[in-house]
Amino acid sequence: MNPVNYLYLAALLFTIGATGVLIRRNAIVVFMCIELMLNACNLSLIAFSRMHGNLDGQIIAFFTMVVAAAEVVVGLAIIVSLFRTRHSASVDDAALMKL
Amino acid sequence: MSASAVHGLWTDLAAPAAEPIARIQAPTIEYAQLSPVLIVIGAAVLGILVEAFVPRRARHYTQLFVAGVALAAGFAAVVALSVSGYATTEAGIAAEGALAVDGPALFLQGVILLVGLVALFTFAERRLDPAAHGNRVDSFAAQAASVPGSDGEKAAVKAGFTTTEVFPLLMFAVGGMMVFPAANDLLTLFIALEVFSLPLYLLCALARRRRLLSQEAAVKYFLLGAFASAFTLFGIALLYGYAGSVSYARIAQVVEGTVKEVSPALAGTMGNDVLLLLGAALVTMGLLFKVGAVPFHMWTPDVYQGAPTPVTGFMASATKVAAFGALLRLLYVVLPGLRWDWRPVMWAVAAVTMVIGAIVAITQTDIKRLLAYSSIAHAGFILAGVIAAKPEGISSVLFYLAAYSFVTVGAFAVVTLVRDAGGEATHLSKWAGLGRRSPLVAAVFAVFLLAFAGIPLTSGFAGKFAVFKAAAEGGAAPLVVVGVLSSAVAAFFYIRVIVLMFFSEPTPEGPTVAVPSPLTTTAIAVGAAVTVVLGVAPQYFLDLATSAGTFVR
Amino acid sequence: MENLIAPLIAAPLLGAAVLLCGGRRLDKAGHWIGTALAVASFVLGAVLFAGLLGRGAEDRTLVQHLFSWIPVEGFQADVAFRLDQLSMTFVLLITGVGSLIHVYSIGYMEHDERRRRFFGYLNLFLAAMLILVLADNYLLLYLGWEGVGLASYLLIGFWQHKPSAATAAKKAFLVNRVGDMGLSIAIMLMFTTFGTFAFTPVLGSVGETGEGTLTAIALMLLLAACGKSAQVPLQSWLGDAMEGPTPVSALIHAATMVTAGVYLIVRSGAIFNAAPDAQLVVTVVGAVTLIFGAIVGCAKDDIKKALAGSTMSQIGYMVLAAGLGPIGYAVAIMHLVTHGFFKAGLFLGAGSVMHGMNDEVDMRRYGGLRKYMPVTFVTFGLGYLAIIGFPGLSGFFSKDLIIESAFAKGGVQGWILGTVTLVGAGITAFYMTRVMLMTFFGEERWRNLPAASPDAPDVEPAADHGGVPHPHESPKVMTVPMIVLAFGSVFAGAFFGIGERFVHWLEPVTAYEHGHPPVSALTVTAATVTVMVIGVGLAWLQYGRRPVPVVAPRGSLLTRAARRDLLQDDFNHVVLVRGGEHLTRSLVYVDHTLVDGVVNGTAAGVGGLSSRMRRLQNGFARSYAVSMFGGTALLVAATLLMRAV
Amino acid sequence: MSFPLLTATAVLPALGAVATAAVPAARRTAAKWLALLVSLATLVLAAVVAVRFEPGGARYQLTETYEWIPAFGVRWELGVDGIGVALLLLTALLIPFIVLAGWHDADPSPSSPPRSSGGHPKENANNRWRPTQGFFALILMVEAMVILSFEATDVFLFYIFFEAMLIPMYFLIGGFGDRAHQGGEEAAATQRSYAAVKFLLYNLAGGLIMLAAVIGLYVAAGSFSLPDIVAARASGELEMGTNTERLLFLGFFLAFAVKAPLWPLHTWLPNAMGEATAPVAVLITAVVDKVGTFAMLRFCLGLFPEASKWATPVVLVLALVSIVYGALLAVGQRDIKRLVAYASISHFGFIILGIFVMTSQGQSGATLYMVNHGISTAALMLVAGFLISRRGSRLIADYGGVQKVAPVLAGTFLVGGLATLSLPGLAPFVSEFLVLVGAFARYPVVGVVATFGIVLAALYTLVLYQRTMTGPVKPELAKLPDLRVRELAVVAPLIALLIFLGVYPKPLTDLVNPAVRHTMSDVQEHDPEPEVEAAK
Repeated sequence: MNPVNYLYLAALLFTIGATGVLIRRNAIVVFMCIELMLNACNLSLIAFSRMHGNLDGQIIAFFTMVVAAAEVVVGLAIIVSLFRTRHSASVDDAALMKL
Repeated sequence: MSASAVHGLWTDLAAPAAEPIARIQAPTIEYAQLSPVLIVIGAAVLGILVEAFVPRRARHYTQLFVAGVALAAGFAAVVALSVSGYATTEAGIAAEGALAVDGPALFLQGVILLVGLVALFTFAERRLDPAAHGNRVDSFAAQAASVPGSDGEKAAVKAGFTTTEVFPLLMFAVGGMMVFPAANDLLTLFIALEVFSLPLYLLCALARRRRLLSQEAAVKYFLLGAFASAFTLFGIALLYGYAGSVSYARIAQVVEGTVKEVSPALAGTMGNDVLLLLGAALVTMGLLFKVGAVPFHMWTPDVYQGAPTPVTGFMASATKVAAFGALLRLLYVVLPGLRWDWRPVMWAVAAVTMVIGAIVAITQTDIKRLLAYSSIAHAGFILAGVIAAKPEGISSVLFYLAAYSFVTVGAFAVVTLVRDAGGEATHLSKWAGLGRRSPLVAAVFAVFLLAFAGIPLTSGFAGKFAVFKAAAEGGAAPLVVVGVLSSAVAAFFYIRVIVLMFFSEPTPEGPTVAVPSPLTTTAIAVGAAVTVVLGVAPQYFLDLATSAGTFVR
Repeated sequence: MENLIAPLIAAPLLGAAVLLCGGRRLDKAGHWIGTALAVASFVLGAVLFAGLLGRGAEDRTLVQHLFSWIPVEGFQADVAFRLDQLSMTFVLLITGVGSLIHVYSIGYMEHDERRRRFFGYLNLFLAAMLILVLADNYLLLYLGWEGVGLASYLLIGFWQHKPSAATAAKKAFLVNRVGDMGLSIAIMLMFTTFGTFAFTPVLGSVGETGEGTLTAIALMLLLAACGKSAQVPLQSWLGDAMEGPTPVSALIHAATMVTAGVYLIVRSGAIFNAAPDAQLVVTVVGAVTLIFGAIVGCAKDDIKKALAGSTMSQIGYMVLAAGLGPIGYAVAIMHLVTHGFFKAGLFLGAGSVMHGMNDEVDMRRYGGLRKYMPVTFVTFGLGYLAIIGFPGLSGFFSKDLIIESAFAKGGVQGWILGTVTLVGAGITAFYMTRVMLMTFFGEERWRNLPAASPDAPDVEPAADHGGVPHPHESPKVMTVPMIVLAFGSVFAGAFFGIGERFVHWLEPVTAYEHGHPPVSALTVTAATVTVMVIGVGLAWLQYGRRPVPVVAPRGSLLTRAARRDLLQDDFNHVVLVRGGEHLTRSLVYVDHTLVDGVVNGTAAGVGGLSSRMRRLQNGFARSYAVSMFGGTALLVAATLLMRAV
Repeated sequence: MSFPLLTATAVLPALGAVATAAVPAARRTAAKWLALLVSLATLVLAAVVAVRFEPGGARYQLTETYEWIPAFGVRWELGVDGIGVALLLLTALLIPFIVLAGWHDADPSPSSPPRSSGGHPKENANNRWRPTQGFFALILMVEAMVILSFEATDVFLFYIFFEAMLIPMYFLIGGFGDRAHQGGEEAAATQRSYAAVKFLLYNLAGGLIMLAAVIGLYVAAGSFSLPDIVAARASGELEMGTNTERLLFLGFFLAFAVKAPLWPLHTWLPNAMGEATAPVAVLITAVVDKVGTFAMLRFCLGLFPEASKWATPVVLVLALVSIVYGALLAVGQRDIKRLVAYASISHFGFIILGIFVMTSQGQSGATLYMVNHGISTAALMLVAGFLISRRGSRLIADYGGVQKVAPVLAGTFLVGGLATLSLPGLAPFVSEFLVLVGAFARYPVVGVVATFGIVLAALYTLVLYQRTMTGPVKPELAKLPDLRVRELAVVAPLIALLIFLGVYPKPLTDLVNPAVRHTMSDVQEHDPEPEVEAAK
C-alpha cells in the first residue's frame, strides 16, 4: 500500500499526542502523550526511509527510542519526586511560580 | 508511489545482501578534531565512576578537579585546533559528516567551555550557605530523592550528603552543548539536544533551598522541553522525508536543487515544498524554544527562578550560546536557499521577542525572573543579528554570544551572594540599599546591569552595536529601530535595580552579602573583566569572531 | 585732544569700581572719592569744551576709537566715542549737574550708613550716561542706555528694605526694558538695512533706503525714547521712581537720564527727517505726555510726585519740539538744558525741605516754611519762576521758543500743537504755583497734625515722622549747589537765547532752520505770558486765598484719577500683572500635566501593558504548552503563507 | 607623533577620578584637594590647547588618530576647531569652581547618620561607603567624558562618550541630592531618584534613537570620521538619499534636543536641577547640556546640511517656544533652582535659534552663548546654592531682605542675575544680541518674537531678586552669614570673567569666527546682504 498513508497516520498520532499534552492534567499521562508524539515521529521516519530507500530513517528511529528511554528515566525521576512532595501528579498543581 | 519504485526499492535493499560481509568498512573518526568533545564527555563518564568508587568525603574535590581539568583541557584543545587552522583554512567535516569542525563551531565550543568552567566554580561554591552540622554545603540538595522537609532529608543533611552528581551532569550538559552547534546532520543535532537537555532538567530539580520551586521548575522545563523536542524530531523527520537525507550539506543541495543523480523517490518528495517548509519551521521552532524566543519563551522565567542559581546562570548563558550556534548553522548552511521564506518570519519573531521581553520585565519583582525576561529580550537582539543573513551577521552573533554569556553568568553569580535567612534574597525589595551595605558587590552588579542595558564601554554595547549594524546592513533597518526602542524600555528596569541598590535607604532586616570563597570571586571577577575588556577593547575578539565567521559545508 | 574723552568716562567708572568693590574700609572717604572723580570728569569736560570752542564750527567733532568690541563675520561693533556739539552739551550738563548733586548728597546722605555705596552708584550712573551720549554707534549707546537703566534701578531701590522702593525699582527697570526692546529692534533694522549701526554711515546713507524702513526704525527709536523719558504710554514708572533718595530724583529723574530719549531722537534726526509719519507720532506723544504730566502734577500732594509730573510734562515739551524736525531739535535741547538747571534746583529744594521736615513729603503737611528755610525758599522760588516761564528767566526763553516752533509747524498741526503747548504752559504755572503756595506760604499746618483717620487712610499719622518737625535750613554743603543751580536757572536761558547762541552752536549737528509761526513771535510771547498769569491766578485763588486742608478733599473725578496717575497703573495692574500671573500659573500647570504628563503617561501605559502581559504567565505548564503549540502553528502558517504569496 | 595633547586633557581627569575614588574613607579632605588639583591641572592643559591652537589655521587642529575598533570603523580621532576649544576651555574652567563650590556637599551629613546603612551602628564601623570620594570622582569622570565629546571628530567616538557621561551624571543627581529639601529625607530620596531616573531615561532614549541613526550613518556613509564624511559630501562623491538624510538627521537631532533641552523635551531639566546640589546643577546646565547644542552645530549641520535646512522652520518655532515658554515658567516658579532651570531652558532656546538661523552672526552668537551662559548660570546658581545651604530651603518665599544681612552675597547674586537677563556690558549680552541680529537678518519676525525674551528675562530675574534679597529682613535670616572666603573665591573670578568677556569678547570671537565660516560653508549658506551698502 502507499507509504504516504503511513505519514497521514503518523501525523494523526502526532496530533493526538500533542492534544493530549495540552488537555491532560496528570503529568504521567502528559508524558505518555509526548512519547506518543515521538513514536509518531518514528513511524514517519520509517515511512520516509522506505520511500527513499535508504536506511537513515530507520537508524534515526533507533536513536529516538534510546532518547525516549532516557527521557523516561529522567522524566519519571522528576515526576515521582514531585509526586512524593505534593502527593499529586497534576501539572496544574505545580503552579507556584507565575507572573 | 508506483510499483516499479517498490521493485527498485526491493532490489536496492537486496543488492548489498549479495556482497561479502567483509566489505563493510569501519567509519573513520578524526579523534584529534573531536578531542574537545571527547575530553569533556570522557570526563563526564569518569565523573560517574568517581561517584561509584571514590569515598563520599573526597568526592567533591575529586569531581571539581576532574571537571575543572577536563574543561581546561577541552579549551586548550579548542585553542590548539583553531591555531592549527581548523577554524579557518582546515575547516572540515569530521566523524563521517556528523560534526563540523569550523570557525563557528570552535568559537562557540570555546565560549561554552569557558562559561562551563566559570559556572563550575559557582557550582562548587560551599561558603555561602551556613555550614549544616559542621559540614560545608553547596547550593544543591543534600539528597534529591528525599522528600523536602521529611526526616529523610534531615538525616541526609545531618549525614552531610551532597549531590556531587551535579558535576558529571554539568559535564554531560557541556558536552552536549559543544556538539549542538557543531552538529552537521539532523540526527546529531537531535541527540546533542537531548544530551544537554536531560542533565539540565535534572540539575533544575536539585536546589537545596526552596525545593518545591526547584522541582516545579524541573517538571515544567522537562515537559515543555520534551514537547518541543518532539516537534523538533517531527520536523527532522519531515526534512528527511523531503531530502532523503539528514546531512546538512545534502539537504542544502536538495533545497537549492543543485543535487546530482536524483532518484525518482527524491524527485517525488523534492517537489513537495510543504514537507520542506513544515520541517524547517518545526526544527526552527525547537531551536527557538531553547533560545527562549517569543512565543516559546514562557518556560524561561519559571525555570530560571526555580532552578538553583548556579544552574540558572549556566543555563542562561551556555544554552543560548549552543542553541544560537545550532540555529545559525541551520539557517546559514541548511536553509540559505530558503532565506526568502524564513527571513520575514524571523523578523516578526525577533521583533516580538525584543518588545515583549523588554516590556514584561518592567513589572518583575524577582531578580531572577527579571534577568530571565532580560534574557528573552536579548534573544530578540541576537535574532536581529541572525536575520542579517550576511557574514557580518554570523560574526556579530558570535561576538554577542560571547559577551552576553559572561555577563549573564557573572550576574547570576552575584545573585548567589545576596542572601538572607531563607537563602538567596531574590526579591527586589531585599536589594534596597545594597550599594550602601557593600558598594563593591553592588558596583559590580551595576556594571553587569549596564552591560545588559548596552551602555557604551561595556561588552553589551559592543555586542548590541555589532548585531544592529549587521542587521542594518542586511536591510533590516526597521528591526533596528524596534531594537533601540525596546532597549530604551529595557534600560528602565535595569536602572530601576540600580536605583534600588544605590539611592534607596537599606531596610533594617535587609539581606547580608555573604563573603564567597575564591571560586565565586573568580567567577564574578572573570565575568566583570570580560565585560569591561570586551567593552573597551573589543577589536581582538571581533577579529576572532570575524575570522571564525564562516561555516563549512 | 580726543584722547581726553576716554578719561572723561573712566573717571566716574573708576570711582564706581573702587567704591563698590572697596568694601567697608572706604566708608570714611567714600563720598569724597566719588565727588572728586565726578568733579574731575567735569573739569575734563570743561577742558574739552574749551578745546572745541577753539576750533571752527564745522570741525568740532572729535572721534576716539578705543578697540573693536564685537568683531564677528559681517558685524562690526566698536568701542568708539564721538564728541560733537550735541554730546558736548550733554557732557557739561551731566558732569556739571552731576558734580553739584554729588556735593549736595554729601550732606543729604550723611546719616545713611550705606553712603559709600550710594556714591558708587552715582558714579556708575555718570559713567553710563556719558557713554550714552558719547557713543559713536547705536550699540554702544545701547550699552550706556541700559547702564543708566541699571544705575536708576539701583538708586531708586537704594532703600531696599522698603518694599515700595524695591517694587518701584523693578517697575522702572521693566518698563525701560520694554523701551529697550524698541532700541534693540531698531539697531537690528539698521544692521539689516545698512549693514552697520555706527552714526556716520547710518545717518549718512539714510537717503538710500525706503521710507517704510526708516519709519519703522524711527518708531522703534521712539518706543525706546518713551521708555527712558517716561512718555506716554511708558510713563508709569517715573512717579514711583520718586521712592529713591531726592538727589537721585534730581539728577536722574529730572536733569539727565530721563532726557536721554530726547537725545536719542535728536541724534537720529536724519532718520526722523526722512520719516514724517514717525515725526507726527513723536509730536503727538510729546503733546499727550505734556498735558498728561501737567494734569498729574496738579493733583499730587506728594511734593516729589508733583515735580515728577512736571518733569514728565516738560520732557513732553522737548519731545514735541524734537518731533518738529530741524525747527525743533536745537530748541528741544535748549529746553532740556535749562530744564536740567531749574528742575534739578527744584528737586534739591524739595529735598532740602524734606530734610528739614523729617522726610515728610506731603505738601499738605507743609506750609509757611519760607521763614524757616530762607535759602531753600529763594532758590526754589527762582526755579519756580524759571519753570513757569517768568519773562527773563531761562524757562521763559526755552519754552517760548518751543511754543513758537510748534506754531511754526504750520497748518492745522501747527495750530493744534501750538495750542496744546500754550495750555500746557498755563497748567504748568498752575501746579507749580500750587506747590509753591502749599509749601512755603499759608499757615504752618505741620504744627498740629491729626492722627491717622480711617476716612483718609493715605494720611500717615505724624508719629511716624518722629513728632512735630522742627523745620531748619540745610547745611552749606546742600545749599551751595542749590544756589548754583538757581543761578543757572535764572541766567542760562538768557545766555543761550539772546542771539540764538545755542542753536547756532548746535547747528552743525542738528541742522537748525528758523521756524516762521503764522503769527508774530511777539504775539506768541504775549499769549504765553498771559496764559502763565492766568494759571498763577487760578492757583492763588484755590490755594493762596483759602487755607489748605491737611487731609486731601475727595476732589473731582478728574482729580482722583490724576492722583492715581490717570488710572494707567490700575490698567497695567489689571491687564499686565494679573493677566501675566494667570498666564504663568496656567503654563506651569500645562507644563506639569500636559508636557510632562505625556511622557509619564507613556511610561504608565507601558507599565500597564507589562502588568497585563504578565498575566499570561499564569504558572500552568499546559498553558505554556498551548502558547508553544499556537506559536508553532503560527510559524508554520506564516512560513507556508510566505511561500504562497 | 607629537605629544597627544587632546587625549591628555581627557585622560588626566579620568585618572584623577580613579585616584580620588581610591582615597581611603578617612581621608576625605585629601580627596577634595586631589580633585581640585586635578581639575586645575586640566585647566592648565586646556589653556595649553588654546594657546597651541591657531585660529587662522586648519579647521581641525591638534588632531590625533589611532585605530580603536576597526571592525566598527571606529577610530580614536580627536581634533578641535575654534568652537571645540572655546567649550573645552569653558568646561575645564568651570570644573574647579564646581569642585570648590561643592566642597562640603558630599560630607556625610551629621543628621541622617552616614548616608549608608540606615542606622546600623555596627555596620557604620566598617562602612565602606565613601560618598565624598565618590562625589568628586564622578565630577571628574563627567569632565573627562564631556571633554572627549567636545574633542571627538569621530561620530561613533562622540556617541560613546555622549552616552557614557549619563552614568556618572546619573549617580551625581541621584546619589547626592540637595539637603535643603522640604518634606524631609524620605521625600528627598524619592524625589531625587525620580529626577535621576527621569534624567537618565530621557537622555538614554534620545541616545538610543541616535544609536540607530549612527548605525544608519555608517551604512550610508561607510565611515564615522566627521571630516571625511563632510569632505565626501562636499565633493559629491557621497550621496545620501533625501529621505535617508532626513531620517538620520532626526535621529541625531532628537538626542541633542533632549540633551539641550529643547521644548517639549525639557521637563527632565527642572527636576534634575532642582533635586541635585547646586554645583551638580551647574554641571548639568553649564557643561553637560552644552554637548547637545555643540553637537547640533557640529554634527547636525556638518553631516546633514540639507536636512538641517529642511528642518529649520520647525526647529526655529520650537526654539522660540522654548524662549518664551521657559521664561514664562521661570516667572511662575516658587523654587529658586527650578527657576534657574527654566531660565536655562529659555536660554537654550536662544542658542538653538542662533544655530539654526544659518547666519554667521547667529552661529557665532550661539557659540559665545554657550560659553557665556555657562559662566553666568554658574555664577547665579552657585550663589543661589550658597544661599540655600545657609537657609536650608529652596523656596523663594522663605527669603527676604538678605541684602541687608549679607550684602556681598546679594551683590554677587544681583550680578549673576543681571548677566542672566543679559545686561549690556556683561558677557551674555554680546552673545544674545548676536543671536538676535543673526535671527533678525534672515527671519525678522523670529527676531522680534525672540526679543520679547529679554523683557521676560528681566521680569523673572528682578522678581527673584526682589523677593529674596530686598524688603524687610525675615527673622530666620537675621543671623545669615555673608559669603565666606572659599565661596568668594568661587564667585569673584566668574563675575570678573563675565565683565571682561562683556567688554572685550574679542579673544573668544577670534577663536570662533573661522569655525563659523567653515560651518556656514558646510551648509552652503551666505549671510543676507544689507539693503544698502552704507558708506563705510
